[in-house]
Amino acid sequence: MSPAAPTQAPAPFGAPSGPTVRTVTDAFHGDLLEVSMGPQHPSTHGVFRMDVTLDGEVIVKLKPVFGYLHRNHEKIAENTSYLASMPYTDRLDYLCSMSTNWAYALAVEKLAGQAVPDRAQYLRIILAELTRIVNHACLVGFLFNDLGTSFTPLLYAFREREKIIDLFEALSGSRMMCNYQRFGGCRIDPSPEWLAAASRLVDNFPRFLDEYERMLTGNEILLARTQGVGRLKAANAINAGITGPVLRAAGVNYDLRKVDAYGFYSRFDFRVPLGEHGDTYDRYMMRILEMRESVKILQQAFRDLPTGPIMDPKAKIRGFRPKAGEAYGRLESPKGELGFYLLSDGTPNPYRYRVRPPSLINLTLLEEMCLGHTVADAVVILGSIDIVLGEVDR
Amino acid sequence: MLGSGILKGLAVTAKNFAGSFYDPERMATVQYPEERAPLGEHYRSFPLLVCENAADPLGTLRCVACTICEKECPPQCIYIEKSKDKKPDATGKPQLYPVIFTIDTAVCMGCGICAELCPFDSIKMDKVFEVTATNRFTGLLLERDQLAKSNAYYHSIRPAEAAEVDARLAAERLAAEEKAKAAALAKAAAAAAKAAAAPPTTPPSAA
Amino acid sequence: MESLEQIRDRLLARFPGATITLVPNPGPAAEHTISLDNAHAFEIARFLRDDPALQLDYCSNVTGIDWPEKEIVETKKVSVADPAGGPAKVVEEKTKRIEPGRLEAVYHLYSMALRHGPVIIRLRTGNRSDQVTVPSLTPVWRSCDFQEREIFDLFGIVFEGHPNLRRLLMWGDFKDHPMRKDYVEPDDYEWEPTPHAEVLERAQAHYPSVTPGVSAPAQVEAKP
Amino acid sequence: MSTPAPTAAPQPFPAAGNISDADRENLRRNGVLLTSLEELYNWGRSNSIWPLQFGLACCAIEMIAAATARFDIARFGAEIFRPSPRQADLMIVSGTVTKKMIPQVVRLWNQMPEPKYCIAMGACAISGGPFKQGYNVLKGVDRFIPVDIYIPGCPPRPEALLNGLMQLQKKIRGEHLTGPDAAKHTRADAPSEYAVPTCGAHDIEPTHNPAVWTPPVPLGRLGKG
Repeated sequence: MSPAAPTQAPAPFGAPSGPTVRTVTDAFHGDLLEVSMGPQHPSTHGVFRMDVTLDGEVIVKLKPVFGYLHRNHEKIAENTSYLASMPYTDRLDYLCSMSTNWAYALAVEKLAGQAVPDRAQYLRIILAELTRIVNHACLVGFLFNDLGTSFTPLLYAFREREKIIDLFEALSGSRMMCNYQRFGGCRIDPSPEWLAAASRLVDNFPRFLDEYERMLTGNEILLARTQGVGRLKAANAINAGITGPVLRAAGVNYDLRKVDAYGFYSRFDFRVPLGEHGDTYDRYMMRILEMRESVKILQQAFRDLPTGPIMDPKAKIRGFRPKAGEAYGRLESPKGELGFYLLSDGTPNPYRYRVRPPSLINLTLLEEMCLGHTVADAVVILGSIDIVLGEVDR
Repeated sequence: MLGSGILKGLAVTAKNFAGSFYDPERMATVQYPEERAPLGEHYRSFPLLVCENAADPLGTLRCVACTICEKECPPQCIYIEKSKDKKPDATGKPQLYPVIFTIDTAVCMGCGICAELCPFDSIKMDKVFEVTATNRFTGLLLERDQLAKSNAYYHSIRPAEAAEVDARLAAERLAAEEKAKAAALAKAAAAAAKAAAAPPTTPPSAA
Repeated sequence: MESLEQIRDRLLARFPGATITLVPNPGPAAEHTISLDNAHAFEIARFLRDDPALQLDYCSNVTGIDWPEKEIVETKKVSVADPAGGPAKVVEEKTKRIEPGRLEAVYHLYSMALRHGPVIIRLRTGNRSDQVTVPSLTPVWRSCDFQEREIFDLFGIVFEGHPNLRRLLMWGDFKDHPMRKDYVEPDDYEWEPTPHAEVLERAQAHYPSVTPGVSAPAQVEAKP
Repeated sequence: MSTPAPTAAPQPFPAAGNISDADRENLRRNGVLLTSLEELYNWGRSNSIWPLQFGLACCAIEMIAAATARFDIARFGAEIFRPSPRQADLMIVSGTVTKKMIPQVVRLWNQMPEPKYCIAMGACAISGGPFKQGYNVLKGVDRFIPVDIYIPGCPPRPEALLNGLMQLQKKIRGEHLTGPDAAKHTRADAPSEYAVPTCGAHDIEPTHNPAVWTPPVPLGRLGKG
């Protein structure tokens, strides 16, 4: 499918979209009701807050409010060395620390012009794809929580997550905060037993996916609650900078693994699943299909994993000082395009350190997607966008 | 048929429920306080300080108070005060030692960078994670003597890594000893040569 | 994709009177940037988006950068004729100049249709205090919406034409711009068990009565 | 189990409201059910702690993991995460508390009915943790609400959370309903609600609640400088 023509003019910003705000108030129609959902709300995935204006149960206005988890990641990173920021990147998107690690390492390697050995490149792909599986499996669980199932799909997802998290722990020493990538390679070389266990897990994973899909995909409640809900048009999505599965669900073929072919992704044979309608159901299916593609990538990676060093011998761990300059490194994290913009002035600390958070920018069109739907649907739409507050607010 | 999807899903759940009685795949729960999942070799919680001799932990710390970890610690949770004097370490070489070595586990994020960067293989990551306290300042602040753990303990938590470290340290010590020996020999030889080359003011029989 | 020079030349031909300069990137990444003047930036951005050869339909990243005023000392070697008639001496002459501070917004543009990029453009403010306005590119790329709000919040650049310019991350009553280099944090960590130089200084200010170097819970317990 | 020295002269029954711990223990051992009500009550409370469904950051994921099949917090009777503070007994502060968030956290705490307990889970909740250098990060939730159990780690393993929960259960079992050392929630004069800070022009106001927290005692480190 070709990407949508961008010359298609997107809707002018600020123009009214969705149902017009009703002004009539009579005996049957009360006033509009303003509700603040969050920051403590069981379904807003953390401390996200939406100020919604309701006409009965229908949303006529929605304003996201951020900053309840603004932890000053960028400021702290500018006051510390390049290496010391690596464990902080774990805490950005705390479900996918391996991908965030890689994105940061990628940007720093670009900034310093550093090479990465082949084995490390393969390991990075293995870990990033495992992370994608963890993230998508958990996201589907959370999405069903938002749909009103009490915890069951999440229990299945976390059962699988625990297996992968155990692998991460065995390799890097921590369940969630891996701190595994270094500039110019990886920290610890996996043992053959680890690789065998990981490979076995990946081979068994489609069985879990089949079970998961049998349980969920045909479910009539899911279909009724998600099909046609929260539609996103391709042209609007591109203009709003939406990336990742949310963009691809709208039918735009833009996956950085194919476009930039960073790492060694050009050596792998995989498809980029695309949606048609851009609704919540497509976004759900996109996650399921991407997990299947990730399994394919992982099987190829385990087959082709070369031997050799995992660190560039010229890499410097302590006293790392890139030359003055700037670089923007980006990769396809499970949430979308995760980028790091680094500006070096030749000192050990970055002069400017900026994270381009996919979760935040994917929320740009939340209001448009939710207008005209009920509050319950807004919760589901938010769940299908897949945000992690650590990354939204940083 | 409407509802067939739900029924299919319920069948999966029912199968899982039945399976949870006999299928080890589906018996996921670890009965925590009684049984524990094994921790991997690389698992890390909080830092510890390795000492050579468990009988005299503070006298045989490997730490020489170089303060690299203090500087590199991302959340700045380490505080070290260097000694003014030198004390012999486990090998007898006079070294500086930390008078105060404090780690605030209330701040520590367990990233392991201190252990990664320590050039003396002194600071390592522990595996004890069951720490609770009722006071943030007295319960979670680890002082030097609480941090000092014997090398045997280090071996017990990370056998492979500790063996590697020991082998490396032994090799380094051996090399240092040989170097010292060689230096002593060279010095003696030089002295002898000097003595030989010295103008024969002393009678040759003295040489 | 055309080179940055070609893009600049086309822009100059299309927008006579605009100031468009290339900013080289000395690092290995070699991502050079185009600096635009504020008067034409909006039109140029729209042109970049709609131009069929570029089609930069996707603005990925917007970054604010703070450049405080800094003193630059330049050393020049000048040969000075010896008044006594001898050979000319080479003397190092130091000139000081003050580079005025400014704020900068950097936009990373890509094309999803043609799959190329990035073209990086920079917008600069006049100074850091009263001329902090640059045109907002949110009407061109909706993705700048939250990012420009964040820059307004943390750096204090005012984006003219932004439809909803409010603080994004900090609360509404907050007055400072914390990502600026000269921002001073509120003093709220009086003492830490693992104090470092800066914290220690503050702690000394907070506890002037404690005698230095004495392990003295008693000293403080005696205090009310 | 043998009771110590049963042949000793019968002890006089202590006056009401004047029963020491040792007396109480002695009575319990002799089968007097006077104190059993308290114990029964504490036993019931400690095994049905309902936490508030309140996730702040990274630690919340480990909190969810503790509720899933592998760790199964339901074995400790604490699996019912209540979305409303009015129905919750325990607040697990799981993650970084920012200055923008602290008014809401204190408000939630105030809305919880007594008896209520607080677990500070993870380095950020205890002290600001790795983010303590941030301008928008509160350096410890104990500056505004009283914390019963601190669990360090970043994030603590789910087992560590379970361990912390067990410590809390132990604490609850040891609480008294009457007497001079009675639990806080039984005393009418003990505060149950705390002042909510406001977000000011440069910082939150006040920076800490003096009724809950006093700046700590420096351990004589001020000499280095």
